Amino acid sequence: MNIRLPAIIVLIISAVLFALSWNSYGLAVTLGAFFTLGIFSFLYKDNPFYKFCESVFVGVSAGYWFVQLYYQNLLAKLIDTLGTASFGWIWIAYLLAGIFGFMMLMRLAPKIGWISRWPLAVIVGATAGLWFITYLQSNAMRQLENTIMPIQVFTGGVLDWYQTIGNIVVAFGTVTGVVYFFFSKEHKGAFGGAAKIGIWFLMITFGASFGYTVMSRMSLLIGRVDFLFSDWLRLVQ
Amino acid sequence: MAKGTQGGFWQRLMAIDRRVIFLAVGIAVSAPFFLPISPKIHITPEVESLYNALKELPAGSKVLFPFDYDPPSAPELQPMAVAAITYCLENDLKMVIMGLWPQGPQQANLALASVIEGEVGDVITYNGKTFKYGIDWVNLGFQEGREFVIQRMGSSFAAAFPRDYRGTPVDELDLMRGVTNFNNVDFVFSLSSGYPGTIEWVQLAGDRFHARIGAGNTAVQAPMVYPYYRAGQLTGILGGMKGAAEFEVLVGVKGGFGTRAMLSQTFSHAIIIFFIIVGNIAFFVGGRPSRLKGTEEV
Amino acid sequence: MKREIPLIITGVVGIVFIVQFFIPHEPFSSLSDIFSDWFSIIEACAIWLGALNLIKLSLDKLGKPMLLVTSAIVVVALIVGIVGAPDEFLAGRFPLILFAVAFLLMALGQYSRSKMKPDWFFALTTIASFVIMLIAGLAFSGGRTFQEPGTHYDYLYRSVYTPLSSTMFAMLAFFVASASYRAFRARNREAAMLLVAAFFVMAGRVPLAEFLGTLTPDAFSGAWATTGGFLSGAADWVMNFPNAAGQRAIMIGIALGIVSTSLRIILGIERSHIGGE
Amino acid sequence: MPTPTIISARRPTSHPRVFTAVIATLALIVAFGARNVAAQEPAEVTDTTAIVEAALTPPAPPANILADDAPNDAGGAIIVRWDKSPDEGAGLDNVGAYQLLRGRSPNGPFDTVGTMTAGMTEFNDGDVEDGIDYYYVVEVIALPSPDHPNVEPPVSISRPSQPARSSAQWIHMGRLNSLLAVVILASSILYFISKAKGGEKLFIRKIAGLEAVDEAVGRATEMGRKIFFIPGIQDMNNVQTIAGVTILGRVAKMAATYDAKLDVPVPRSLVMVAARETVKQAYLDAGRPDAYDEDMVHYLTDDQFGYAAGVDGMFVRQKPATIFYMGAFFAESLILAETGNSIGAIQIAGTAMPAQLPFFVAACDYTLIGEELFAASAYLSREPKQLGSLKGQDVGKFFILLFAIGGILLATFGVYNISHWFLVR
Repeated sequence: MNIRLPAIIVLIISAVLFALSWNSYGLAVTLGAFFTLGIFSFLYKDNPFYKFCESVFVGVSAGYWFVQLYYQNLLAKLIDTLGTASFGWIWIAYLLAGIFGFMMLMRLAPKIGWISRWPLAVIVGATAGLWFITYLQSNAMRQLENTIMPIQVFTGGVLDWYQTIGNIVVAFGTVTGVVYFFFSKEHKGAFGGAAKIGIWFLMITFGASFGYTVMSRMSLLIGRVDFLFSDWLRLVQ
Repeated sequence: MAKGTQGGFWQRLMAIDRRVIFLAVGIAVSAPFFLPISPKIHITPEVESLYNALKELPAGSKVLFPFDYDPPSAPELQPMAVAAITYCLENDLKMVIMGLWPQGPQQANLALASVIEGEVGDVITYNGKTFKYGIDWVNLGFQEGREFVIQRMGSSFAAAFPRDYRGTPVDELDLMRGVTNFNNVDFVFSLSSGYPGTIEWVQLAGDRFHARIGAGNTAVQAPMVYPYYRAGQLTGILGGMKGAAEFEVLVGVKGGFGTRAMLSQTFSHAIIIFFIIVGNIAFFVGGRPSRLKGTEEV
Repeated sequence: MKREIPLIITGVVGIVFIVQFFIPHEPFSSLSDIFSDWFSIIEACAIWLGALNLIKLSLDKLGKPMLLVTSAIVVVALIVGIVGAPDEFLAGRFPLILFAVAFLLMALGQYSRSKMKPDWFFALTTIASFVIMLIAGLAFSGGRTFQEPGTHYDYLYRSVYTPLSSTMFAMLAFFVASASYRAFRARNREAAMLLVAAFFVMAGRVPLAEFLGTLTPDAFSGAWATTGGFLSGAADWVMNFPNAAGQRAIMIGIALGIVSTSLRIILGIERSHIGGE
Repeated sequence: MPTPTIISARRPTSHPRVFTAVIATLALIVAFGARNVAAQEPAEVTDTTAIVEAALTPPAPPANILADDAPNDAGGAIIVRWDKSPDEGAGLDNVGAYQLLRGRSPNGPFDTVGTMTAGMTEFNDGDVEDGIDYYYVVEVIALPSPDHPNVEPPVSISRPSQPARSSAQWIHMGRLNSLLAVVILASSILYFISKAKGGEKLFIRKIAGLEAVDEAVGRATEMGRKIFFIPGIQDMNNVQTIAGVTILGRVAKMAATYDAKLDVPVPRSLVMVAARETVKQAYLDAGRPDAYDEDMVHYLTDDQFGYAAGVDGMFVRQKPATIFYMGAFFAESLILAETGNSIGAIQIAGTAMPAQLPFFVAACDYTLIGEELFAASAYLSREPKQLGSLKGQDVGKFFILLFAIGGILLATFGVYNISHWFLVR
């Protein structure tokens, strides 16, 4: 009983709050608050209320995507084109796209599920082809192009120490970082030393990444707290 | 027990129920909403550089807005979107809104609604000026296909987006008549929270089709796009809520969410730093917990 | 047949995207446009597949009698939707009929092996919320203008989808805090460097020192302002120089990894995506 | 004979036509001016004459309209450039916008192609047919006058351009450097794959995390506790998952040898199928097919947080001695690694997701960073295709290091800046 009583009190208070907010601010905000608190209740412990909210989330988001993809993609792009374009190569190409799409859905039927490998092959092949080029261009050649530059920077005829030291750090860090990812040579001697410095640079990078991730996650929470205080309870403006 | 009482204290401190930690975070984030302090916001060079790139655009320029995020990332990206839309309306830049995420165009409507006076309709008013849908702004909606949509837009916007978000054929929209591909838009303002997002816009729209790009990102993504900024593939970066707050200050949005939330953000960082320091003191003073024990409370 | 055709498709499509980059002439530019459109449409179907799979798995958890009742209710709801859908057949009735057929086929397929599982209730809520969203979007939100502000679809997006998805992610803030308290240790030199860099970024990217300055007597506020400037400058420096260098090294490594994997996939050396050798 | 005729026919005719165009332009200017003046209330004309004149006089038309085929494309595009109007930023300073018009003959009729803001001097017309001559004129529109909101801003029109026709090119000239890079990389990868297939031993350096695998598996046996293996949350079409499953094979073999209990919860049904095959094979290879149990690999759920919560619960209840994370991870990495750390398990992680690496580095005992994950799977599996491509990638890295170090030195000492060699258009 000791454990149940606080739970019952919390439930009653929430019910009163929801009823009040429905009455004064409308259903939309109340629903929002209900689901927000429902998910947060997991922080105390796993409970049926949370599981209910989670299952609603799964269903609603699947339904959301289903509708979006129908109107924006399958209807606007595939069906409308088939309906309006005159018969020709383009029309046949779109018909094939429709057939491939249908083959994808065949995965639901275990016996002919293997046919879904055909559209999957289009997806995998297209991704491989496009990524082959874009990563080579943007992530290798463009970065190399920008790494190669004079180390010293002059601003108004005077050596700019901040930028110059920065350039040394970037050049040094990029080179030693790439050395760390070299696999066909043992990390020994000068090469091993460079790799060691490379891993330090990677660690600083991960530190920066970590700091920014913390920032991001906290922002998400601030957004929810703002919803509860300003939109729902209207305690702050 | 050989470690003495001090070790015992630290060990006990480490074994604290994690709900206490959750509560501390909750308080740190909530309390600032009730404090009347607004900290000063320092403008970083990458935000300023994006703002300057926008300032170079003359009135009437076309800005493509890929809204590639969903509600969970809205606290970070929505303030950026609001500030960017405000800037466009104030400076008569034409907006072409689209999304590689289905939620994006809807978030764009929400952002637009919070900037203008009245409802989002065919004609909107802001600051006494009126703007017409199809002439001053369009919302092309969402299209599936991730980076392949960008690739397709490189040859034809109308092929990638046959209809806008409300089902109107794109060639019936005046604004889209002069826009065949990336050559006809003056700036791309990518707002993104993951894949597909800014990185794909840089790789395809920027490097392949030579569009000028600026980006607003969630903080998680920001460190990954810095090399693109350094290499000149991006004109600037707004990183997370802090970037949003800086951009709000530059654009002159009054009482924007980014600025309002900065104190909560500050408190939350402080508490995380505090936790890391306490955890590490416990680690070094209290001794490393024996591996074989493996019975700590969760 | 089951292996060769996918391999050929993968190779042809991949090669077209590579060749088109170097040879802008026809037919490569048109082919890459067509394949981009295919990608778009197939991906859409793949996501439909995911949604249908979810329903199929949920039906599996209901048990036979419950499955029958649920199917009956869903079918009635779909009929109401089909009747109430907008006049343009393709913009409402057609997808609803398609889903109704798929649903009945799945229900029939699952019937014989369906067994009541402990979480049947949550499976039921999943199905119910999916169907509600579907009918609201396809039948009662005005067809093609379904996501205009004010439609039922938009209402559910704002009042149900948004809070649920946002809160789900916001929980990570709490887990980050708990992890930083209990797991982030300077257990060796590398981890120590990581934590120091993280400290400068976390402290320098928010006005932490400035805030502390407002709490202390005026005599110290100047010192805090200096600290704020220093922390912020340090964060700028870390982001622009060492971080950019490290990220660049990772990018170059990943780029080469992707190039070689893509090459193996296009040439058919790597086949795990079509079910192995 | 037709070819010279066309060329000769084109050049001379353009001069008289330009002449007519000039006259036509002048006439247009006069006509617009007259129309606008006529539309004015006389009272307004008299107030501030200078402003009215500036508002009613069109800016001078832009000169030097140059139209040419857009280079390196599939055809269908013409680039038009012009000199800005003398009245832009100087003179009357009243340029509002430019409008580009296109026609099939220098005399028109002309259709609007696009509108540009003041300051623009170039337009890419991507809506033309190959092999047809097009003539362009640029119309300059005056700024609307705030004092005369009802007056339509006056315009003036340039002379038409020389004819231009679009065509497609066979080779993109700005991308030859990239083509060379593709050839070098692809051939070295394929060369080393074939070499590895031929039985040649290719060296791979030691990877710290892998040395610890033996110890970690042994520890689980000593403690009589489980080993958990998490192959990421992505499907089999992700390379990282493939690498993870390869590593799983090796771990399973050790587990079979040491007689430790293995548990592999997976988030995708395809991964389950692949992982079961791999584990079964590993137990066979270790000579312990009797110890293999299909339920060692089991499906949980596709949902990201549902999966994380499920695995979390298993960690807490079963208190494994060792946990491996090998594959593609997202936000759930943190939840998993923190729980694993708190129950005192030895944790070895590997992923190429940059945003998740910090959590693994901080919370795990060993972490394979980025490419190390792929190297580890090549190292453990000794598959020729993996070994060979790793070696080929190293060739790429070697060239990158060579050019980076050499290029920086050359540029710093002012010898020559080679960075533009790597610019891909």
